[in-house]
Formats: sequence, C-alpha cells, structure tokens
Amino acid sequence: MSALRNIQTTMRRDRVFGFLQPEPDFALPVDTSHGAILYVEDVSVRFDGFLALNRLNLSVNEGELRCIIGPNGAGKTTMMDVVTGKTRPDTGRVYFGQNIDLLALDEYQIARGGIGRKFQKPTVFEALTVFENLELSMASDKGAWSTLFHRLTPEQRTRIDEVTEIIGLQEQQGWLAGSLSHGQKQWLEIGMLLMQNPRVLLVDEPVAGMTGDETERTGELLTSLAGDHTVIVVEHDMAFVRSIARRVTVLHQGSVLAEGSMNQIQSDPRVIEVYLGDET
Amino acid sequence: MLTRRLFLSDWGGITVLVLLLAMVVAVPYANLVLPPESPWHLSTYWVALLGKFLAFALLALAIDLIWGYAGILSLGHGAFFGLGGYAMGMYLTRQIGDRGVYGHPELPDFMVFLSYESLPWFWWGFDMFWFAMLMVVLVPGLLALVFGWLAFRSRVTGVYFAIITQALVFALMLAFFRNEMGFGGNNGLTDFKDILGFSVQARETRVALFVISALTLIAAYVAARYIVTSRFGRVLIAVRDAESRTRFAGYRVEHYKLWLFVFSAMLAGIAGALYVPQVGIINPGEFSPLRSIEAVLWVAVGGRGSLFGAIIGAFAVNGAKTWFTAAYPQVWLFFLGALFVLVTVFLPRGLVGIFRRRRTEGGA
Amino acid sequence: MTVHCNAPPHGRGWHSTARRDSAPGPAGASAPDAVAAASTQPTGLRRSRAHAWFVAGFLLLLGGSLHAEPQILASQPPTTEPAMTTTGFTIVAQADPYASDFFDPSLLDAGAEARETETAEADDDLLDEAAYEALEEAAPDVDLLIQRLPEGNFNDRRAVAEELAATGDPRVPVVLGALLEGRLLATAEDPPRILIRAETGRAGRDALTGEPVDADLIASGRRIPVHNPLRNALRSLIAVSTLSAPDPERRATSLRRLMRDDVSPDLLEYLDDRVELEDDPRVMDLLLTVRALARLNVDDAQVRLESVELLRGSLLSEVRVRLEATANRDDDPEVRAAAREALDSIEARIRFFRFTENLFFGLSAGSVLLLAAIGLAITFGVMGVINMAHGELIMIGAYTTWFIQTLMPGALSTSILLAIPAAFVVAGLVGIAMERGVIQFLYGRPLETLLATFGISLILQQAVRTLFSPLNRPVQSPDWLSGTLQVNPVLALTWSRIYIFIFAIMVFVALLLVMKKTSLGLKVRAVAQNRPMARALGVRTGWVDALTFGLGAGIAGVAGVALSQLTNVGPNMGQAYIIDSFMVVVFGGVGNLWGTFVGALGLGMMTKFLEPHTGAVLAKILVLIFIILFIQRRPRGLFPKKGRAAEA
Amino acid sequence: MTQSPWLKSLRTPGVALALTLSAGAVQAEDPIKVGILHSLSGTMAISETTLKDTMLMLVEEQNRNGGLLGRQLQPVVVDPASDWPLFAERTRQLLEQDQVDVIFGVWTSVARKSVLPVVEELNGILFYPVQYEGEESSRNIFYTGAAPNQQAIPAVEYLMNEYGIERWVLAGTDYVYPRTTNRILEAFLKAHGVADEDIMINYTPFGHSDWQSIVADIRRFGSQGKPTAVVSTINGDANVPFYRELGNQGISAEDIPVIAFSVGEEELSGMDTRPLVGHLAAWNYFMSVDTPENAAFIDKWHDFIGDTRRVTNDPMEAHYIGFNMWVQAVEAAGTTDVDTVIDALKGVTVPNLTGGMAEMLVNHHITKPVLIGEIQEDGQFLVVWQTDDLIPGDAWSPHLPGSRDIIADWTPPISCGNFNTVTQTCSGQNY
Repeated sequence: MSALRNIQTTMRRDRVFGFLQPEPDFALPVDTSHGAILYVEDVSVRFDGFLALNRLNLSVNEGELRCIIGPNGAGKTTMMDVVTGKTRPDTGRVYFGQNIDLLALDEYQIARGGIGRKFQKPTVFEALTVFENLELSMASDKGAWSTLFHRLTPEQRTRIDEVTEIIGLQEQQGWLAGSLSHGQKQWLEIGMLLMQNPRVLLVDEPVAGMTGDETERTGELLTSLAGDHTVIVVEHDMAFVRSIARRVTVLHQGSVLAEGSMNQIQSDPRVIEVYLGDET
Repeated sequence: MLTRRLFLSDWGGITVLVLLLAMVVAVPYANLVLPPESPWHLSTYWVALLGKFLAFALLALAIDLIWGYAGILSLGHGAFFGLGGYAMGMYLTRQIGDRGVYGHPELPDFMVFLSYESLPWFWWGFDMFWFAMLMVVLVPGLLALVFGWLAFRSRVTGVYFAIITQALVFALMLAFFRNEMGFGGNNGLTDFKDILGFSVQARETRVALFVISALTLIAAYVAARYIVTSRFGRVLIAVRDAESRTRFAGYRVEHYKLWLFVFSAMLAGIAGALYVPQVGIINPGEFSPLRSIEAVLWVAVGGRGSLFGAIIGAFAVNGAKTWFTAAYPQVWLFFLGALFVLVTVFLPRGLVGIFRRRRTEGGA
Repeated sequence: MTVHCNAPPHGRGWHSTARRDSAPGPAGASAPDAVAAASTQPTGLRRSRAHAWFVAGFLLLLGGSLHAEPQILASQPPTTEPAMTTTGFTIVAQADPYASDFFDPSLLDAGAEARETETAEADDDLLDEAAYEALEEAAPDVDLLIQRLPEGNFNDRRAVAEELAATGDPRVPVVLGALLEGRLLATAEDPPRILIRAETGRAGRDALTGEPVDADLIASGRRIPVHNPLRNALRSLIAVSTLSAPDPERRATSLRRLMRDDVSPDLLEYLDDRVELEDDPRVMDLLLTVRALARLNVDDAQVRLESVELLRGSLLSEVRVRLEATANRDDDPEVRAAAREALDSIEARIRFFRFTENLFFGLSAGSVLLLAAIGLAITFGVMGVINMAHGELIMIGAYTTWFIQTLMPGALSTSILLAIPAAFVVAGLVGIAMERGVIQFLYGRPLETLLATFGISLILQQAVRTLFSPLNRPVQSPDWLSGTLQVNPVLALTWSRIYIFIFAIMVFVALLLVMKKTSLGLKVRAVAQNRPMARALGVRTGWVDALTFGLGAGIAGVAGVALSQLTNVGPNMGQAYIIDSFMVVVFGGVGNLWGTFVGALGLGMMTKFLEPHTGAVLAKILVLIFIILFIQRRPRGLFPKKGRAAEA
Repeated sequence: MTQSPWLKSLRTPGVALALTLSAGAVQAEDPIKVGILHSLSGTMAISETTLKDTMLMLVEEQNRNGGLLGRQLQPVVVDPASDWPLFAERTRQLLEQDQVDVIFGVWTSVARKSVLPVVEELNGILFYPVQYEGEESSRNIFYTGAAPNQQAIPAVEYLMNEYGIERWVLAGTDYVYPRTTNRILEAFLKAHGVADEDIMINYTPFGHSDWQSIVADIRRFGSQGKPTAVVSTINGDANVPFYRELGNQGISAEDIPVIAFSVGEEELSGMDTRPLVGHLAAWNYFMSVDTPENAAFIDKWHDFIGDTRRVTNDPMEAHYIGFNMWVQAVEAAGTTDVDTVIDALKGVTVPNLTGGMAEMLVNHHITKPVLIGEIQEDGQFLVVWQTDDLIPGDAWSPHLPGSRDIIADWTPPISCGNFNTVTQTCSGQNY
C-alpha cells in the first residue's frame, strides 16, 4: 500500500522533476486470482458542480464481455476516462486486477499495461496510412529512442497483415486513414486496439454509424475477442447489445442502477422507468 | 535502403539539396576565382548575404521540425538562436585577445570600461573553440530540456505554449540588455578579429563560412528527414493530429515532444553560431519576440510540414526583405504584414502547398 | 475658510496663545504640512473638495490600518484640535484623532481656497496700486536700478535684484514679482521703459510710475529672461516682503521659502509680530513652524527645547533636516536627545507611509495592466482568438485621443472625456473589420489567428507611421489629471494614477455587467461554450463574434485613452503592452474576467514590491519567470475553467 | 592555429583586389556618390529620418552650387531598418556594390559598433553625427557629434557653479552611452569632492514607462536639505513618462532641475512640453541660437522640407558641419580617394551654426561650443549658459581608469586610434 502511495506521489503530474525517477516501463503483472480484472470502487467525478460519476462501483471479470448502457450523461464515457487515466477522480479507487492501482499511472502506462480504448468518435491518425496506423499501435517498445531507430521485423509485418485482414481493410492498407469511410475508421480503430493486444478492451459505441451487416460483423468480432480478452462495450443500440451481451450494467446519474442479464435488466422496473421508458 | 526511405517522393527536398550543393560549388568560384570585372563575379556582399540566409534557413528548418511535425508552435526559437550566437560570439570575442582598444590581455573592451577586475566564470573556456562549439549546442539544448520538460510534463500545449515561449524569449532579451549580465548589454559582442586564426574579414574566410553553413544545412536537412521518416516521425504526426489517441496507444507523448524540442533547439543554436561570424555582431536584438515570430512566418510561407518548404520560405522572405528595405523602406512592413495575413488565410500550406498534391493535414 | 476670516478677535488670541505654550498635538503639527503641501500644489488645492469622498475613503483605510502600528500610536498623544472642528470634516477627524497625521482635513477647504486664489489676482492689482501710492517721493536711484534689470546676463540681473531688495522701496516686491513670473518687459529704446504685464489681459502698467499703459506698448516690450537660479533668488528676496501679503496663499508661499533658506535669527522679532497679526490658522501653524526653526539657532537651550517639542509632529523635510542637524550638532545634550527622539518618532511614521506609497504604486501599475489586458480577456479569453494586434488597438485609442485634442484645442477636459467613447467606437470598428476581414476564416485555428493578427499589427503600425509621421504625438493632460493629492509631505498620490485606477475599475465593472446582464453577454457566452448549439438556437454567431471582438477591441481603445495620459503616443506604443497583457490573461486564467482582474493587480503589486530591491529590469524578468513557472504548475491559470471541454 | 596553404595563397591577391576596388572608383568622371545610412523604418526611424532629409538637402544645395570637383553629387539612400546587423550589411552594400565615396549616417552606438569593422575592412569614410560615449577612434570614422567632455562634463560644471548643486542623481537608460557617461561623471564628481552618498545612479530599460517608484526615490533623495539635480541620459520614448511623473509628483525645475543629453527640439516636438518647462538640456546647438548662419540654415530646411513647423536640432548641425568638412577636404585634395581625403580632413575648419568655427582634430573628433538651454513652453530652448571658447572633443576620457593613458592621433608618427602613452603601444589596429 505504502509502496503504491510512493508511486502515486512520484507520478503526480505536477511533480516537476519527476523525470529524474527511472521510467517504470513494464507490462503490468496483473494478479487476477480472484477472477476480477477491473475494480471501480466508490469513484466520484465532479466537473464544476455537475456530478459526472457518483460513488460508482463496478467490477468486471477476466474474459468477460460486459455491456454498459445508460442514457446520455449517465457517466459512461467519464467512467472510461477514469479507467484509462484521462480523468482523475475526486474520490474512489480503480484497480487493475487486485494489485495495480490505475489511479497511480499515466495514460501511456495504463495502455502499455494492457488496457486498450476505442473512442466514441472514431479517432485514427488521418495523416498516416492504414498500415502506419496499425504499426504505431503495435505492442512493442514505444520509447522515444527505440522508435527513432526502429525497423519492422517480418513477424511484425505478418501480424499487421493479419489484423488488416481481420478488419477487412486489405486493399485500403496503403491509403491515408483520413480517406476511409466512417465505418472503416471504426474498424481501423478496433484493429489498432487489437494490435496493442490488451487484456481489457474498452469499446465506446463501436457500431455508431455502421450499416446492418457491418454491425453484425463487429458483434461477431467482439464476441470472438471475449474470452482471452476482457471486453467492455458502451453502446446505445439496444438491438446490438441484446445480440452480444451476456451481462449488462445500467448506469444512471453516475452510478450503477442495475446489473444482470439482458432479460433481468429489461424486466427491471427502475430501468424501464429511467431508460427503456424513454425508448418506447 | 536508407537513402530510398529518406528521399522517396521528396522531390522538393532533392531539388533544394541539389541547389544548395550547386551553391557550394558556384559561390566560391564566382567570388574568389572570377575577376571582379567579369559579369559572373559575385561580390563578398552577396556571399555574406547568402551565408546569412543559410543560417536563417537552418533556423526555419528547426522550427518546421517541431511546428510542422509535432504541432508545437514556439514563438521563442530566437532564444536558442541567440544563445547559440552568443556562445560563438563569446569565442570570437576571446579571440580578440589583447587587440581590443584597451589592449587588455584577457578582458573584452566592454568589461574594461565597466571596470571588471577579472573574467566572469561563465566566460571561462570560451577561448577554446571546441568548448565554444559544445556550448553552442549544449546551452540551447539544456534550456530547451528544462523548459520543454516543465511545459510538456504539465501538458502546456498550443496557444499557451506559444505564449510562454514568447515570455521566455522576452525575458532573455531584457536580461541580455542589462549590462550587469556581462554580455555587453545592448551593444552585444562585435568587432571580431579572427576565427581559428583566419581573419573573419578575409574573403576566403567568408566563403569558407558560407560553405560550412551550406553543408551544415544539408546535413541538418538529412538528419531531420531521417527523423520524420522514422517511426518516431510517424508518432509525431500521430501526436500532432490526435494527441490523446497516441497516449492511449501507449506512447509517452511528452517524451517525444521533449526530445524533438531539444533537437530543434540545438539546430537553432547552430544556426545562431553560423550567423554571428557572417554578420559580425550578436546583440540582444536577436531575442526580440518580433524576430522569433518572423522566423515562424518563413516556415508558414514556405509551407509547414515539409522540411524543404522551410528553407524555401527563409530564402523567399529574407530575399524580399533585403530587396524591399533597399528599394521601398516604407512598404516593407505593409508587405510583411500582408504576407502574414494572406499566407495564414489563403495559403495554409505555404508556397509548397501550391505544388504538392493535397494531403489532409489537421492540427495547428 | 471664511469662518476663520471673520472669527472673533479673542478667538484668534486664544488660538495663538494656545499654540505658543502648549505642545501641539499631531493636528497642529501637520497643519503646516498641509499648507506646505497646499502652497506647493495649488492645483491639488483647487481640486481637493471635489475629491473629498475619495480622500475620506483613503483616510479611513489608512486610519484603519494605522492602529496596527503600535509605535506610531505611542508617539501620538490623542488630542482634539480646535483647528480640526473648523475644517468641515469633523466626522472623520473625531472618528480618528490621528487622522491628521496622514491627511490634513483642511485640504478639503480647497474649494473655498480656490475661490480666494481666483480673486487673488484682483487683490494683487490692488496691492500693486498700494505699492505705488506708498511711494511718497521719487527715488531716482531705484528707478535707475530697475532700468538696469534688462542688461547683462542672469548673474548681473541677480545682482541688481539684490540691490533693489536692499533699498526697501515699496515697488520692489511688485517689480521683482513680475520679473519672477516673466511679466516684466523692457522696450527697445534707451534707457528702456520697464513695463509690467497684468496677470490677466493684455494691458499693463509702467514699472516705475505705476500708471497703466496700453496693450500695444506691452506687446512691443521684450520679456526680461529669467532662469531657475534667478527665480530661486527672487523668491527669497521677495519672501520677507510678501509675509504681509493680504492673500494667505502668498503668505504661506513666502513662509515655505523662508523655511527653505534657513531663517536668520535677526528675523525673529518680525516673525513674532507676524504671529500676533496672523489670523489664518493654517498660515499660523506654518508661521509657528518657521519661527521654531529660527529659534533652533538661539542661545537659550530652553527655547530650543520648546521648538524641538513643537516640531516633533511635523513631516516636512525641512524640519527633518534641521532636527537632524540639531540632533548632531546642538551643544546641549538634552536638546540633542529631544531632537533625536523627535526624529525617531517621525521616521517611524514615514516608514509606514513608504509602505502605503508602495501599495499605491502597485495598485496603479496593476490598474494599467488591467486596462491593457481586459480587452484581451474578451478576445482571447472568451473567443479564443490570439489577438497580437491588441496593442495596436490600444495605440489607435491613444491616437484618437490626440486627434480629438487637436480638433478642440483649449477644451482639454472635454476632449479627454469625448475621447473615451470615440476611442471605443474607432477601435471597436477596426476590431470588427479585423474580425470580418480575417479572423472569421480562422476560428478553431488559434495559432493561425496569432500569426494573422500579428501581421495586422505590423500593418497598423506602419499605417500610423505613414499617416502621421513616425514621431510621437503630444497628448496633453488637463489640470485635474496632473499634480498630486498631497496627503502629507511624505505621502503624495498623483491624480492621474488615482483616476486611472478608478477608471480601470469602472471599465471592469461595466464589462462584467455587459457579460453577465445583457443579452449580448448571454449570447457571447453561449457561442463561446457551444457554437453549433447556439447557432441551432438561432443565435447569429457570425454577428455575435463580430460584436464580441468589437467589444474587446473597443475596450483596448479606451485603455489607449488612459495610457495616453501616462506615456508616449507613438507607433510603437502598442508593442510595449502586448506581452504583459497576455501574461496577465494567461496568469489569471483564460475565459475568466475575475482572473484577469486579480492577475493584473497581483502582477502590478509584485513588480512594484520587487522593484525597490531588484531594480526595474530585474523585477520585470523575475515576474516573467514566475509566470512561466506558474503556468507549468497550473496550466490553466489562477481560475481555470474545468469540465470535459477544458480537458480535451 | 596553422592555416591551410591554399588559404594563404588566396589571401594576398584577395587583399590586393580589395584595394584596387576602392581605387578604381576614382578615375571615372561619373558622379561622386554620397552614401546615406539612416534607419527609415523601425524604432529609430523617429530620429534618423530627419537626418536623411538633412543630407539630401545639403547634397542638393551643393549640386546647385556646381557640385564638387566639377562633378555632381549623387546621394545613395539605404534603410538599415533599425536592425543592427543590417547596418553592417548595408554598409558593405554601399561600399562594395554602390562604391560610394563617403557615408553619412548611423545613430545608435550599437549600430556604429556593428558598422565599424566593415568601414575599416573596406576602407571607407563614415561621418557619425550623434553625441556618443567616446572611448573610440577609428581611422575611417569622423565623429561630428559631442564626446562626453563636450556635453556631460560642462553641463555638470554649470550646475555646480550656477545652481550650487551638491547631490546628484545620474539616471539613464541601460545601454553603453549612459553607462559610460555616468561612469565618467561619477569619477568627475568624486574628483570634485562629492561624497558617495550624494550620488544616486539608476538605470532603466528602453522605453521604461512606469516611473512612479524611481521618481519617488528621486524626490526623497532631493529632500535632504542639499540642492539636488538629475543628470538624465534617459533615451527616447522613456522621457515622456519620466517628465510627466516628475510634473505629477510636483517636482519643479526649481526644486530639482533635470539636465538631459538626449532631449532636443525634435524629441520635444513629440511631447506635451508643459511638464518639462524650466528643465535643462545640454547640446552644442539649439534652434533658438540667434546667428545669421543658423537663420539661413533654418530657412533652407523649411524650404526643403516644405513645413515651417519642422524644427532643427543638434545632430542636423553635426551633419551640416561634417558635410562641409568633407567637401572642403575633397576640394583641397582634388580627389575623392579615401586615403587622400582622410589625410586632408585633419585640421579642416568650417563655420558651425552657433557663430564659431569647428575644426577636425587629429583624433577625428571636432571642436564644439557647449550650450545649456532651459526648455520653454513652445518646445524651444532659452540659452542660459554657453562656454566662452570651443572645446576639443576627447576620444578617450581621462576620467576612466581604462582609458586614462590612451590617446588618439591619426598623424604620424603615432597614426593610431588608441595609443597607450605609457606602454607606447598602439593596440587593436594590428590586422
């Protein structure tokens, strides 16, 4: 615990001469002996006045495919920001496995440590080609010096080609990402996620703006990923959620409203009132 | 293989390099070998002028590297340019030795009449060329390292970064204006005698300096090319276009920015060092915010994000400046101002942008 | 004032006796200070009543803070002064018996004072008449002397003047007074006719005979030149003779003069007579001080001791100097000790006033920063436009001031007041033009706006150079904007600074109201927060942008009006402020007017409190470095905007 | 450092070539070229534009009177844009490209320092018209402005004698001219028995605008019973706020007179003069000086510039003197060849505008009268004092430890700008 405190203090952003500390550049040894890979405990986030997360509690098991739903402003994205280290919560704790305090780490460490994230609005590096996008995301030494003199190994090439195939952008591999269609960008970003081969994937609205069969393929992809990866999907599209979800968590006003199988959720009166109610 | 990577589809760059090499050959010939009456003779005035442009081009290159590829706009690169220049100036001043007007064996003239007893510690070692050259890169590099670390670590970006770099260069200007600083105050350092034993006045030395500047510029260009075509370079573009995405891809963005910033600062320092012996004076004027912003304009005019564009821009704008201030002094500022406006509004990608095939480039 | 003039004689008698043998309290002591201040600062006087409210506020502020200064309290036995109650400022005076230490209420009678000085000229002419009537028979030698005044150089003139003064001829004070004020003329013929031009009008009188002469003759006369040393000499020469002038103002002035060139003891009897006759309490206080100073030279140690006692409260520099001398050189140890002790008590108070002064300097420096930066807080803070031409908008405001002044010479005050709205409109229009012409194409590309506006700034500068020469433009300040509020001899606050401080606050409040209360402000904030949404709600965003930018620019123009009263009006003036302004806004926190307010005053204070220790340049550098480091720690300034928008 | 042989071999012809260049200009019967090197843009344009016009006026007049050596004069105007390195570049352009026979120009010290090596290298002639800090004498530069002993020292003496000043504030902008001048004055004052605590020295940055604290200090410093004066070497834009603050804080010229070395008619025309009235300035020329030469000069100026409100000032007179000296020297030498003219210039005597004669001394400085004027409401000066005879300019101040034994004498046998009379050596010139 005290060790963690130390890390926490040394990594504080306002620590000016932190760079004198050796950079803790490690693939995090995650301890998931109790099955759970992600704990969110009592997390609250407040943006001047407005309470985005209100004592949120959430726990996701390894290899699980978890869907998180909830009306706008329920705090879905904020939750992801907290987990990936973009937003520092005012209170609460976030653990990766039992042993790693994510609040003590920076984004890049969390990412290297095995938590990948896909944004709500697809963000790819538009001035780079599809190939380069995937190459950059690839799990490898990402220190400044090594990238300067980096050469691609054949294995890495084949890995990139595999992923390109998975996301079905073979013929676009040489294109600038900026010239892809919306759906293709979504796929590319998922592909970049795969290149990182993370333990946990946080996927924010993967099928927004996708055609029917694109949506279907995405669903298949995500389900296939679940198992050796843990997948957390935030989605509005109830049909999609129904099609893939095993376990669903409903957020409302920054805290968990209900959790369970899709059927339980749909039958839950509170959920119907605050959420499904709106839809019908 | 490497050369392929460096120059593939960089026709502009190749052209510029060829031109530079041509100058390296032609200028010495035209100045030293051809007799003055020959129509092709190039007077020393032009040699010095072109040499100055080369130094500016190097500065522009340094700015383009961070602005064009990492989206970091520094309005304070004059600081590094000036520091490099002062390091060189201090060396040249020490070379004067006892030939100063007061004939003091060690102290520069301005120290004699400000009645210094002995040489201040920060002047030690500058009588040695290698030490001075080391300082030319170290001092700007160090400043960039500390400043950059502070800034990038706390994610000071875009506009804020631009403004505090401006504050930095402004502070330096005020500081160097102070005579207590021991750098000659407003007068700066001047009346240099020789460099490495060659008289700085001699035409051969000037030509030599010109050649060295040109070669340095070429080397710097190749190095910069290497960086931007490496994976490092692609990370930079990623940072420029989608910084937080890059973070989530596991990159420590601030490190990339920092190292690039330091490298760029060092290039600027070298540019300053080449500039000083050719113009024969270094003074706090180099730190004036106007200078730094003007340098940014060179890059904007040439075309940001294409290294050779910066070189073209530097030559174009300074050429225009030389011509205007000689022909129509009053018009010059109007022209310069208009240039700023027009380029930013109508020509976001500069002269190069006209020729190059359209590429989607975001960022600032 | 008038109260005193027709006060009953016994009252007067009591008054003076009360003075003579009771050690006066602070009020008594500081009254001469006030007169001193007043007489050196006629404009300050003329203004004072109008500013009573401000002074009162300032006084209460000081009074409040003073109680924190024990040694000062100790040095001041509380006392109620008869003088106090006559001042028309009774409330405050009684509210704080030490009030008069830092502020003399009698200043507030300046209104009346002013009326007197206006009538004074009339009195003068009467006085002159009197002088010539007092002249029984012709004094040819004196006439010759007067006619020799034009000859030779300044030193010859001085010699003649001294001879004249020695004659004791009644005309001499009049003639020398005229010479002093440059109203003494000499005609070309030989021997020259010496003429006196009246203070008002173009007519005058003959200096020898006193009979009036016509304007043409006056016009033909050449002014007899005087320079500073001669002026000084003349003042001393006529000082004694004007001790009996009807106008208390003149009496005070001459007493000041006597105080300067230390009084010779042989003048003592005359001073004693004056004390008997003096009816103006403030002149009386001054008179007593002068006499006390004179008495420091007498042989009787007891008398010297008394004088020291009487002088202890005074802050006048002359008094301090003399006390210093006494403390060091007086042969009686008791007197020396008393003088030293008096000095220490004075010094203690002066230290406090130094601090107050610094505080004021800081505030006023801050208010200038505030004025310069506040327009930027709109364009940069609210709209995110990096307007590098901000400084040039300030310059435009200043030039507008100059232009209006040249349009209406003579009407200084009105021209300044007119300039405020005018500058707002002109600069505002330029701003709108900039926004429509260039900036609107650059939203969302802040760094491009930076470059473009920088270009505009260059164009504006050069435009000014070509339109009205590269030379600076002379902008004059009306009387009420120059001079000082002489709180007491050691604490003088310059009016221009005071006004600019108040003005800055007013502008700030006005802007605050516009942003918070008006529909424009609402729309501005709406657009700033969510452009597309605002547009969807039917806000004409383009129009709002233009107006907002215009507003920011206009305020910059108004700042220009204020700055034209402090510094150069020239093509380069803008550049002096641009960087500081940005520092203030960034330091205070972008998009937060209060941040700008606190930032400006804070930085102003910091600079001014550093300056005494580090010097001007280093202070500025340190402040810059401080800001740079501060931004590292708090990238969003003092009062950051939080929220997801800000995070991204 | 050993030089590579090819450089050695190249150097000698190089130098020879440079010499033939400057000589080559003389033969042809084309017009004589007069280079004018004054900033027409940037911050210094304020002061320098006027001098450019002055030169054009003088050249035009000379041409009207039949030119020089039967040849017309052709002015070559360039703009160094207040940019110090650019000054050096433009000088090179004038001497190498345009091959001018003489250059008139430069205002600031730093610009002169930047030009100096070029003029010496290319062996040109530069007439420098502005009062400066001294401590310099170049074979190729002629200093027609005042040296410190022709402005600062007499001014201080005047204040000592006429005003009986005992306490001194030396206030200046932080650059070389005020620094040097104040060091000289400090030494001078101490030599005259002024105690340390009676001297207050203060430096401010260029364009300093917030004078509150400093003026308050001056007020306190002046209220210690001893007569006090301010000797101001404050430069350009900083003056307006300075005098304003003085006026506002109620410091009159009678209490604490300020004597300035950089405030002249031109500067005053851009100020609200009221706060300055009664304060002093020391120059070698005032527009208000009442001599026929001056009257004629002012008329010429007004005709040329077409605006009777324009003023004349000291640097303009310096150019007037310098130009006439050069013309005389060229006529005497019968050629514009630089070396001949430089020799011919020594001892040349021409009338100045204040009724005296200015002589070019062997140290390339000239003799000048010193005038002290009180500022009047109309922005003119009332001359209150004037040296009885002309004062020769000192290149090296005897009051500075560094330059006490240095003299400048450009006549044989010394022929050196900084000759150390103790060591009998001439330093700095050996290249």
